[in-house]
Amino acid sequence: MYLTTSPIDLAALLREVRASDGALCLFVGVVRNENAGRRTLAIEYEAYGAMAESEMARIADGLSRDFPAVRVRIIHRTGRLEVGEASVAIAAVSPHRADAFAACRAAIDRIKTTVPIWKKEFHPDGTSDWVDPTEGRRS
Amino acid sequence: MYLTTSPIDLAALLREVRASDGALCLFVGVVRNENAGRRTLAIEYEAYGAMAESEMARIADGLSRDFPAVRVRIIHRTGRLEVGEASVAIAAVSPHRADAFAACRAAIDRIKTTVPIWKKEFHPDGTSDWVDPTEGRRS
Amino acid sequence: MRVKVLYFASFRDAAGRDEEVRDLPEGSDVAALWRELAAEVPLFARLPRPAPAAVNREHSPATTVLQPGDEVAFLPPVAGG
Amino acid sequence: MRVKVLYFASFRDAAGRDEEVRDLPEGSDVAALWRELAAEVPLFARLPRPAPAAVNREHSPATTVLQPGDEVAFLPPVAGG
Repeated sequence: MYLTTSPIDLAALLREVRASDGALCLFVGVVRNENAGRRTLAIEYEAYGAMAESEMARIADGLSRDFPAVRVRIIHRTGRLEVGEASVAIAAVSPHRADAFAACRAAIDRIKTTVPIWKKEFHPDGTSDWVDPTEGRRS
Repeated sequence: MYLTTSPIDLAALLREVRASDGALCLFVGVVRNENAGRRTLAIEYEAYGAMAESEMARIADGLSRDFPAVRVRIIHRTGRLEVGEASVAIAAVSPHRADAFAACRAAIDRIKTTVPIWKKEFHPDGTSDWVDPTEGRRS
Repeated sequence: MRVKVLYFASFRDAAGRDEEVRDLPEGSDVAALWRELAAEVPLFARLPRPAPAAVNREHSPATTVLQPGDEVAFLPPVAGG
Repeated sequence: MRVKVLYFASFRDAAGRDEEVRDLPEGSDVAALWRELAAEVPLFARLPRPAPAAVNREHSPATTVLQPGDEVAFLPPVAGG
């Protein structure tokens, strides 16, 4: 399971380390208070659940092939998140740091490209809109 | 203060995120059970304390210049650590992920190059030795 | 044949529905379904090119021929992470 | 003039001491101190080149001229992280 509607348990991800691991790289995506010059109060993440699960499983499989020494855990939250809350977390553990960093970075890049998840930003003026990263509104 | 003799509080590093941050990259170096083909029971880290502090402050200053949007926290532990314990942790928080990753990676690379810290590995057969990364015994 | 069509995020808002079952001629492909929907949903008609499609929860090209019972979704630009 | 010399890790083991105060001729540089120590500590003599030095807790080249009261350390290969 890669999707959750509950707050992401980052401490649990830190416990992914095995005795043979010398490096942990943890990436956390966080709801921030601004995007493309507009204030954000909260973000609602919506997923095409079944497909998002299978796409993240596919990404995890691909990472296992590309980085055989690395074990990767991915969790993405859905629903309404306030500023400062974690939307996605990726833990990559490995004997050495170089591939822990590379696998973690590859994971978030691939997630942002192929996983069917969308987000709606809520602004202080009461308006809201769906974020379209292809319009340069990247977060 | 960059050095500590106490277990590193990783949860505290996760709280470094500000409302304007969209990305946290946390790197944790962990004592692993093997190095260069020999089993490791524990590692003792020794620092030239005052100089290690000033070198890590210098690294932090350099990162602030190289990655102005990123805030970096560095903690390195000294003393005897068992397998699985964190020896070093770096949290890089930033509005965007690219420079959070880059600053975090640069931090650990620079720490390993210039900070006067040494480590002695203890093996199951009762022997111990100082690790010399220049001999290819990299961890 | 009947296929299930799902709508998400801005496409759901634009279509005014989150899912429906549609009757299509046998042998219809994803592109044909998109043309039908674009005739109903102004936002779709305005897009410079058809939205990426998923058939049975897999990214699928517009030339994919649909089968009875398929689950089809056109995907707005994804924004996970 | 008197300078303080610190020894760490494998260098401390090899020298059999962790610090000492040494008397050096005025104007001695880091290289001169290294030569003195290499005459006492077999490990130092065996190294292919002088170890990197820190003077007053800053990485410093071998040509650095020492001042009275300086704190000098030769650094084994660092292994932090």
